[in-house]
Amino acid sequence: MTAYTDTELMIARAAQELENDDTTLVGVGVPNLACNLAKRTHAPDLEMIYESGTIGSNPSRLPLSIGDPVLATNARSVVPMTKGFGYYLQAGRIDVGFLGGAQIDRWGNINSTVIGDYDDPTVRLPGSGGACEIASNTDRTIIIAPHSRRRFPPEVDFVTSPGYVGGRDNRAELGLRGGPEAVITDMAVMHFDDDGEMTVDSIHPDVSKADVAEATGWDIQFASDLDETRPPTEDEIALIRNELDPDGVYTGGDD
Amino acid sequence: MTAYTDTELMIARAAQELENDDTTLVGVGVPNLACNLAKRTHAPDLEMIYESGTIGSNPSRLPLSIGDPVLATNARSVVPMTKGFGYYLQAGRIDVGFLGGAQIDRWGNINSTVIGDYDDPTVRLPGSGGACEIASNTDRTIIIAPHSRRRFPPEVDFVTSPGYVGGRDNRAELGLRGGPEAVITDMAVMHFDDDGEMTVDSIHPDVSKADVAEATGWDIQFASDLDETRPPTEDEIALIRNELDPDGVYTGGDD
Amino acid sequence: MDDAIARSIEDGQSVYLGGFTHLIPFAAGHEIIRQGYQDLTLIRATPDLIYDQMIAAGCASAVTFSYAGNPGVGSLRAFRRAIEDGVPNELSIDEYSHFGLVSRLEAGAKDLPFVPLRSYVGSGYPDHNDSIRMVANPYDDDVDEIAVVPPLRPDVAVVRAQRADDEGNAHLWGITGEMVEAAFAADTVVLSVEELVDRDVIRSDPNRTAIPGTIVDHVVEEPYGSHPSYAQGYYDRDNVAYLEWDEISETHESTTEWLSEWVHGVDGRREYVAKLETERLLDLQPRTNFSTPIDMGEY
Amino acid sequence: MDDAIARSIEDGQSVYLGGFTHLIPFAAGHEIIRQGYQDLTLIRATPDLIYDQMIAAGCASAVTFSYAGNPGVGSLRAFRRAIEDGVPNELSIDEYSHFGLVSRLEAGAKDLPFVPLRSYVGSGYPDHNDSIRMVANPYDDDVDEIAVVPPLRPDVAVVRAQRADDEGNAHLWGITGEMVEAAFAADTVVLSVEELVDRDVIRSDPNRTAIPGTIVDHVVEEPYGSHPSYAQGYYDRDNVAYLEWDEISETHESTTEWLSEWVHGVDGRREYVAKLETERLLDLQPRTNFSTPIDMGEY
Repeated sequence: MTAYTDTELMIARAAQELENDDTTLVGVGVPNLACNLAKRTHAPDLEMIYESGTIGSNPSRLPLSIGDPVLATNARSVVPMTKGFGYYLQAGRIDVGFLGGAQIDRWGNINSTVIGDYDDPTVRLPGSGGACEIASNTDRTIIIAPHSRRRFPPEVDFVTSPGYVGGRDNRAELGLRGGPEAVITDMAVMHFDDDGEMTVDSIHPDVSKADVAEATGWDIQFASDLDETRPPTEDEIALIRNELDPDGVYTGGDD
Repeated sequence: MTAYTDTELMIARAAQELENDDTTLVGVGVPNLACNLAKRTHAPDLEMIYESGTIGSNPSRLPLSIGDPVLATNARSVVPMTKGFGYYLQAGRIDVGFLGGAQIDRWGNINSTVIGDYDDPTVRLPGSGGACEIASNTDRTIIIAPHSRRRFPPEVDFVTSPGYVGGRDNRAELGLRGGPEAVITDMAVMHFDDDGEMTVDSIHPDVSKADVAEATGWDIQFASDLDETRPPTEDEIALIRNELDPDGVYTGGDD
Repeated sequence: MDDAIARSIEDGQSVYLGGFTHLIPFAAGHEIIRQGYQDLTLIRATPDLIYDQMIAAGCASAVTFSYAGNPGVGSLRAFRRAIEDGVPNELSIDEYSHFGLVSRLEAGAKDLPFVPLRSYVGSGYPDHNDSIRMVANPYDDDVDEIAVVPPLRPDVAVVRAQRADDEGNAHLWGITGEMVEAAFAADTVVLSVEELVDRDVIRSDPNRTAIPGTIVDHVVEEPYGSHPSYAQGYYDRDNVAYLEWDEISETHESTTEWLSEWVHGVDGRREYVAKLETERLLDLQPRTNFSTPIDMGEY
Repeated sequence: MDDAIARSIEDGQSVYLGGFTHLIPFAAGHEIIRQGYQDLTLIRATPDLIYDQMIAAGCASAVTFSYAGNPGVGSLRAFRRAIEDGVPNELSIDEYSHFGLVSRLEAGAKDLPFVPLRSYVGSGYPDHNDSIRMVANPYDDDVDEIAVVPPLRPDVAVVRAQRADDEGNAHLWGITGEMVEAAFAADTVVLSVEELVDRDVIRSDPNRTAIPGTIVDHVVEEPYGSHPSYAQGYYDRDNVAYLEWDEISETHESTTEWLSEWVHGVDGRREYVAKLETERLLDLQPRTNFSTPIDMGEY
């Protein structure tokens, strides 16, 4: 069996979260690879939208940024951002959004703004982009991030993208649509329980429960029927390496 | 000297209200003829916008409605109504608007909605269209209407398009831009005084002060330096008859 | 079209037939009349002849609008008869100015609880329409309060375009009015086009695809489906029909006679078009006038 | 361009350089650096390399933005140095998410006191940005309150388009981002294009004229004015330049060295382009891929 990288596993696992009739707001990097993998396997009709305003993109090669011309050429439609965010995202026309983040808490609230104090930050991160809107307005958000205590603290320094805020009921009260669906890391896959709290569903091969607990900043819950994450198949690995990212821009290097 | 019709005089007089660098929101009929006359005489750079969303129209023939294809072909731009009304009119990019109306009061408030009670009308008129917005957001509105007691009552049955509301100060307090500039009828030309009250500035040839007073539903003011309205010139009449409305669609019939 | 209408609309629903003067779906309106729909709420900035015909046919119990005239001609007589005299039935109205109505559709398209606009202050509308409300400006700059309108979400929108592919990705040009907002605001969208084209034609110019197939439920190819209104580049408005309507609609009887002949008397748009004199149709053809293409680049 | 910039911008003003990843006016940004502007408030959804360069050059005292990264590469190091360490000067920020920033420009374009949007509820923004406020929903349906943002009106907007006529009527295609809103929101607009074309080209397709000449104050023809970003149909993004910037900008010294050579060391875009290797430019050319034209009709 072919050896795979953590990133390849995360791509393959994220692809499984997508259904054939989903419309997804795609980010560059791992989400883009996951969406394109899903499109070439079980979800050929997946509709890909980018926050730059390209609707139904059909990229002929891996886009280098969310504003790559390859996303506009041959797209279904291209619209101004007022429309992409207003008529598509805010209007509830996007099922799935992908988010990353420097910090993620137990309710799936994400920080991609600052580490430390907002007005005098230790690290100034890029900020929201469309993440706050994606988190607020899609039906399901899929969070992808490396697993570490630093990334999964008890509390985030700034809520860039609201998850369940203070719990599932709280999000609903605030009038926010949907919510976080899954968190996929290099160690495990988490879903959210009835209260909206993150719960480990499956652990990747060669990772232990203790590893995950150790790499999480709070006393994380484990599902009673904890699984091992299914590794990427030969087909998935071949597609990623030969067609989706032949130059290893996103998938090389962590092997 | 060539005989002219009341409509021709009104067209020529309305054209004089336009300046070369004006942007105007044009209606069909008399306003359209006035704008095109101005464009072919003293205001060649006049920018004509229609509420259907055609910007900088260059009609090759007289448009039959504000949605005529002749207004789109060869235009500067064509935009959705959200943009025409939002980015152009509401944003204050239109200097002059033309309005008609079934009733006009002393403050230039206009009714084009109903005669009688709103919920049980004697006559149901077409309603605002864009008139309410034009009256609220242009710098100067030019009102064109036949002169009669019925048309110029002490109070209108419904304010479709606000003029000075209850006076010039009142309009400013309400945060409305500009206001009515002139009223051109088949008897006289009126402007608005410092209080925002309609005042007769000039009377058309062969019309008397008494005629105007009799045809107005309130005790209308006359300017101390009351003039006679300048009749249309030979050139203006020739342009209207030979080029602008050769079939006499709008200018025939009242002679 | 008969099938698309039958599967999309139910009695009592709110229906928007698109187009500001341009691209009015007359064929769809006639189909609605033929299928005997009742109690519809008709939504349009400009009811135009099409709603006058539907009102005369007894399809409507309410109209949401902003200008009820025969554009460039005069008034809508059937609409007036319904409001002034209750013929053929009472008609309730929900009335705005153009920007108010368009803003309601925009709020629907964006799923916003309201949209602000600088209209209605100093006018008579707020006293007669409870949907128009005022909201305080939370900032120090500018006005203290501003008018807002709530979202409008038609159950069904029927919109037309010049061309689309079989997925319903549509290219529109010329005057688009409030059509795109209405299509995004509606639950169900029926798209009718002058011609179906290859997907490559649409994908060659994605910036022109104002209506994506993903919001369209039914696509119908129906040449001349907007007659007597027009389709930019395909045919001009048949102005004689607009002028004649002023006479035809003078009484309820003469109106229903016309409906018997031109709506109930034909089984669809193809028969309607066949019934028109050839010369009349030919006179409406504009000369060809192509746009300069753009280069999207092959990336 | 030097003249257009000199006549449009003054120290201390707020300036928007347009384009979302696409059509970024790098030439204008470099001209601003060369002319030694100071104390500018820079507005952009994505500051991108161009604002990183202007910040490093000491032109800016404030940035209004929503995503400060090197798109597809990493972080903006000069931007971070200014915020984290005050190098070369302190930089104040006014931060939004994309839709918030875009909505502020839209409010500016429409002259509205505020625009509502379904963002910020449950997020940390309202606690740190007093411009984001809540407004009560005056209707019973939907949420009790919603976030609003106030208008943003740049003193000057510099926008690029593929082609325009001498009046500044511009055709844009591909990704347009928030450029059109910013142009309508700004007091002064400088338009820079890949090529000036005949007025007939523009008028052949008025639906594509997103920026009308009536809002444009200066028109400049400047081929390759967006390098190393791109112009759809004309050239691709020079990704090597974006990757290299990550190294160049690693220290303030290496950044200013680069500015000396590529900005101060050339007298304008023509010299900058001449300085690039021919092969590098040729590699960025896409194959031609024309759109299917539309027929506007001769009416």
